[in-house]
Amino acid sequence: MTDLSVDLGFIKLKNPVIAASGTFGYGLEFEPFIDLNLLGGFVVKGLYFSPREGNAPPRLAEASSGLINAIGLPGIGVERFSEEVLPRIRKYDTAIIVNVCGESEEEYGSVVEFLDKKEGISAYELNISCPNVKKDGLCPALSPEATFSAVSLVRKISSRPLITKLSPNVTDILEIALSAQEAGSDAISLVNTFLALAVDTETRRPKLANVYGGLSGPAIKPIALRMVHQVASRVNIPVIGMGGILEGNDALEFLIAGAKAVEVGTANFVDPEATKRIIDELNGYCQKMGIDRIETLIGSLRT
Amino acid sequence: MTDLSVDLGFIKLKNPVIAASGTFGYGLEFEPFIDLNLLGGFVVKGLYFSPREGNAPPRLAEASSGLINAIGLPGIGVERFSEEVLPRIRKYDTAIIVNVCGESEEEYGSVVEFLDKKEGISAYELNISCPNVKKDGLCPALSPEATFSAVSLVRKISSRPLITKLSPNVTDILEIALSAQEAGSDAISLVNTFLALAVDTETRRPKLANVYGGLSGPAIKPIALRMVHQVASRVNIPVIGMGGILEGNDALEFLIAGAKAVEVGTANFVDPEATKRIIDELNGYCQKMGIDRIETLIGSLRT
Amino acid sequence: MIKDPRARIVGKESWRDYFLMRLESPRIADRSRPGQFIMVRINAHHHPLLRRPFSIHSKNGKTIEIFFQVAGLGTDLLSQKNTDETLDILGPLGNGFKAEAELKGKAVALVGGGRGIAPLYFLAQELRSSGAASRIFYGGKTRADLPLRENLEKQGFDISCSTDDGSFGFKGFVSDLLKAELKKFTPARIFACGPEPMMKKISGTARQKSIPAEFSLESVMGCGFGACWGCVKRIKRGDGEELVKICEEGPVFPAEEIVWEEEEG
Amino acid sequence: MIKDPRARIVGKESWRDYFLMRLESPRIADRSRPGQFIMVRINAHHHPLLRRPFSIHSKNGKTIEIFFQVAGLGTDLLSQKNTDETLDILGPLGNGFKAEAELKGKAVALVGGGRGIAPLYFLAQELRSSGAASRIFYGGKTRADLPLRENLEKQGFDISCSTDDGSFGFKGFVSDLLKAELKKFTPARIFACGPEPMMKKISGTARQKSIPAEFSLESVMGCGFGACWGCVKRIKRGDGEELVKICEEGPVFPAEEIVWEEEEG
Ligand SMILES: Cc1cc2nc3c(=O)[nH]c(=O)nc-3n(C[C@H](O)[C@H](O)[C@H](O)COP(=O)(O)OP(=O)(O)OC[C@H]3O[C@@H](n4cnc5c(N)ncnc54)[C@H](O)[C@@H]3O)c2cc1C
Ligand SMILES: Cc1cc2nc3c(=O)[nH]c(=O)nc-3n(C[C@H](O)[C@H](O)[C@H](O)COP(=O)(O)OP(=O)(O)OC[C@H]3O[C@@H](n4cnc5c(N)ncnc54)[C@H](O)[C@@H]3O)c2cc1C
Ligand SMILES: Cc1cc2nc3c(=O)[nH]c(=O)nc-3n(C[C@H](O)[C@H](O)[C@H](O)COP(=O)(O)O)c2cc1C
Ligand SMILES: Cc1cc2nc3c(=O)[nH]c(=O)nc-3n(C[C@H](O)[C@H](O)[C@H](O)COP(=O)(O)O)c2cc1C
Ligand code: FES
Ligand code: FES
Repeated sequence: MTDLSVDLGFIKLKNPVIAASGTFGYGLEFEPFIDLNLLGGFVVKGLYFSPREGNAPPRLAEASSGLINAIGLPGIGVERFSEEVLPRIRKYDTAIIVNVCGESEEEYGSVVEFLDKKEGISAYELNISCPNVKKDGLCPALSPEATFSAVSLVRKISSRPLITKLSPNVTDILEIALSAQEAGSDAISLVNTFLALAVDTETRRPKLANVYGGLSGPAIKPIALRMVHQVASRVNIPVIGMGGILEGNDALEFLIAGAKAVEVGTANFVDPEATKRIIDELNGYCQKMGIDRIETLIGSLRT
Repeated sequence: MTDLSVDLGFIKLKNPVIAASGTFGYGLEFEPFIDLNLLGGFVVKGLYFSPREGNAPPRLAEASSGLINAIGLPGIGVERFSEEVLPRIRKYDTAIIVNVCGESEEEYGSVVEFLDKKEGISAYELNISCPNVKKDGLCPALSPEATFSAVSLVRKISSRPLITKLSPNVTDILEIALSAQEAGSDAISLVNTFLALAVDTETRRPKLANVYGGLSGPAIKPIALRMVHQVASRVNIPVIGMGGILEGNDALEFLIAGAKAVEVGTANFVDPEATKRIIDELNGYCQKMGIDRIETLIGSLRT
Repeated sequence: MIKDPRARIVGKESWRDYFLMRLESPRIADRSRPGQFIMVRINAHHHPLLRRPFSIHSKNGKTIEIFFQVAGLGTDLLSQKNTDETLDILGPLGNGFKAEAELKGKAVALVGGGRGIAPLYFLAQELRSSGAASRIFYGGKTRADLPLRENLEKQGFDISCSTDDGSFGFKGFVSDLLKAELKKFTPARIFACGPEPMMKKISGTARQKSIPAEFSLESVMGCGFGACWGCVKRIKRGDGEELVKICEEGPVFPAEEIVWEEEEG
Repeated sequence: MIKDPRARIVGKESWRDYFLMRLESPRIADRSRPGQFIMVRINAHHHPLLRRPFSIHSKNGKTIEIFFQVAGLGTDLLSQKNTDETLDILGPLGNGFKAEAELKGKAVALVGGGRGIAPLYFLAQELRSSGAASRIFYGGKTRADLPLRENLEKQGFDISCSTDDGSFGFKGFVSDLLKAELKKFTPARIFACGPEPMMKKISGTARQKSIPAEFSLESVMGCGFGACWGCVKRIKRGDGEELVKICEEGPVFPAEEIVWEEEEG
């Protein structure tokens, strides 16, 4: 048996496969399909302090090998999450990560402050990179200063490990990653979605009510992988890679490029058993290649 | 009959379909497949002053709905181009655009200086955005200052219209477009390819010898379209849109989003008759929708 | 909610761009109710990426049927699959129609526009077996858009048709046909599925006549099982309105809960 | 160079993961020579995007054949196409083998590794009709990797086989089989196609024995007709080396021009 576990320093995962925020509901939606105990971990849907409705529909448009979404982070808020969801998911033997959102730096702080008192959360993933909330996709992760500032603030409040989730819509991803590291982030996860547009040529309207949305899925994999490689080879904290992972082989590309773990997003919609299958495929690859510990693969790209 | 012509101010095209640089050879390669007189125009492969070899192979890797290339701008240089190619292509009744490259600002200048004396060129497309030449994809189009500087220099030398080709690998595409405009560019074309990586998990090597390459094809269309929309609604010079156009409907998305013309790239490999087919499909759409002049579609997105 | 990665195609019929496919999927068939749907994976490749939703058109022992019209790449590729190939499907999904049980002995109206007929056949069968009498109103653009008419007639259903161009049956929209017929008969309930403008009109008619109605809504779906928040529609809840996932709480909603979209200008 | 968007599949044979397809494409067939190839569009969708190159395995009147092994998604999808479907193809492309004409009355060696046998059958036929005698050396990993052996034997060709595991014929690489045979016979020319390491070894042997040789190279191809600069290989030209487009100036090169890649460490 291959040892699939990976050690992020602040937490050890039984395998490098984590379900990505916004694509795995609150975890419960996947109970009919997979045993959540099998996962390295999962990230719940982005949480603001208060409940939110999200954007007007239509919220989704399909693209070539990809999906454009402008969901706009609807959710139940921290209170209902703690009361209704957390007790039901914390029983699972897997890392539970909360994706933390905020309209302002203060809101990120209050979400973390509130959740810090609740049990059963392994880490926070600071979502400073959602393109679907402000106009033109603006978010803190587009600037090193705003990233530094948001991460520093939350770092002071949080007693738990902090993963900062970066946006790919930038010129220099490394610069942003270094700011997050400097501000005390324990890890970096990337990428969030690419700001995108689709036009209905019959009506001459955007396909999404929000006009712009975020592109995810296999289409973005090569760009995401490049960014993970650029960052992983230069930061000292672990990198969690994602973007278009559908199969074990995609996850392997990210690990070899330097990611210590991966998140699986859109694939969960296409195949609700995707995370489980990917874990099996990682195992199969390691066995075939005679690899005892998957950690030896990480960053092994021969350039 | 629909009037498909579009007026870029400095030049009137018989239709908005231009074959993109690097995907249409020197035009001659397509003579067996299409009548070049049918095109709005074509952009020849990027030209440096001297002949160049380009990058080591492998230079291509396929991705989901896309192609990653690290060709590295091989070419015959301006002298051979003027002697061997230009006389054979300038006989066509279509806009011939030369994609101008340089290792330095000075080289852009000398290419233009040299070509300015030759007949049969309609415009220059300043390629300040190729990700495959310097390490980590560095190029002038990543910064507003470098863009301004390169365009200004060439602007002074060139007697012909100047199109500046932008890179999508930036945080704020509008800022770069505005710099190009300020520096005197007559038009903006976007996007060049997205910096990308693909890993061969058997050998744990990058699939391309150059490590990184540029992603093109349908995969990038939604991001390219967003950028064209962001730029076209804010600059005063015409925008030529491209990225993943395979069909008439894709071209229409760009026109409706604000592009005055489009370039067709990777599609030429998949179907050497692609440009001709797209022109026919634009015509078909206009007839179906009762549109007399395709120019009325441009920028007609109802947001 | 079951994933059946190998539901076998055991029958296929087609009319122009309409297709009827019978799938063998015992566990999904077993749990299916009228108004529910399945999510079909078109192929194992990257494009098209998402599954596509289709109403359950009928069930019969171990099999279910879907009835679909080619609308784009996904349905086009699906239409090319043949008997004995397998499909990866999830189902049954959604709530289904609600009121069958209370309708014993009553007359009801089922109104389908175009491919909107898909879920109504299953509903009509169930209503029949629970002792309600369905009148089916079936509308299409032209005669060729009514491919299921003969099937439905053969099953002995009372069916009235309309075509926009008058090439068969009532000339006009099916909503107008219904309106005309409602002068003569008063169903205990109206069930409808079809384009939104059609359903909106029917909703107006039903309200005028104070007939309770249920509608099956559509929306682009990312997952079909509540994980993506993509499929929401504006629905009345309590005193206000909420954006509700139609894959979970729908696709069927009672008329009074639906906030119809404004006609665009 | 012709685009035939509707080349009809008029025959298909298969052995495990190897497929032989006959395509009706009169104008392409008419112009085809051994060693040339065609570019096949796998489907009309966005993934896989690029055409795939395949050597012309034979021609017969209006038809050509391709012989391919499933290597990934593209060849997998292609293998699922059936007789009477059509393919969009470009061809004939490339230069082809060069020396047939001069070989009249001589003996030559044709060496194919795995799917590398594909272009050699056409070459052997042409050589035969121009009066040269071919000995074919055909190597595979195991017996099942020699699917064309019987066909070739039936055509009366002199054929020797090797398998890496010894399950059929000579045990070892086909390059070793050739080397052993070259002790007994000296062909006027060697033509080879297969994995690079195999061709590199054969190149060494040929040089040692001063036998002229031609090799058909492979590379990922973006277009197949000289427009993308993607398919280059390092080739000796004059005193130096150049990166040459193998779709235009190849895929066949004489041994002395090829700069073999370093074995990786
Ligand atoms: C609950 C539900 C049940 C349905 N039942 C049936 C049925 O029984 N028979 C049938 O023919 N169709 C049904 N549909 C519609 C069907 O899902 C779409 O026609 C199909 O997904 C289009 O896919 P495509 O790839 O062919 O078209 P695309 O190229 O994806 O799109 C073509 C058009 O269809 C629209 N569309 C795309 N995806 C969806 C979607 N998921 N839902 C609604 N519209 C969409 C697009 O906006 C576009 O206008 C149902 C939809 C829903 C939500
Ligand atoms: C001139 C030429 C003639 C050829 N003739 C034949 C033939 O007669 N029979 C045959 O079976 N194969 C032939 N090939 C190889 C064939 O083109 C590839 O096996 C095929 O393109 C793989 O496509 P895929 O989608 O199945 O695999 P992919 O999933 O794309 O790739 C699988 C593997 O094949 C490699 N590959 C992908 N594309 C190419 C390509 N264009 N050229 C070479 N390797 C590639 C990839 O790097 C990868 O290692 C030829 C190649 C060339 C260049
Ligand atoms: C429908 C949808 C909703 C998403 N919601 C969130 C979210 O709430 N928080 C977040 O950080 N990322 C969110 N994402 C981004 C994903 O977590 C992931 O970063 C992105 O989709 C790229 O990975 P993929 O290509 O595997 O999907 C969402 C993505 C999708 C498709
Ligand atoms: C193989 C290849 C070579 C290219 N060479 C050039 C070039 O020489 N100069 C340039 O400006 N762009 C070059 N490009 C970029 C294209 O012109 C175009 O900007 C990009 O591919 C996006 O369009 P597409 O998706 O339609 O291909 C090249 C693209 C490809 C795929
Ligand atoms: S379709 Fe995903 S939540 Fe409804
Ligand atoms: S394959 Fe495009 S130049 Fe050879």
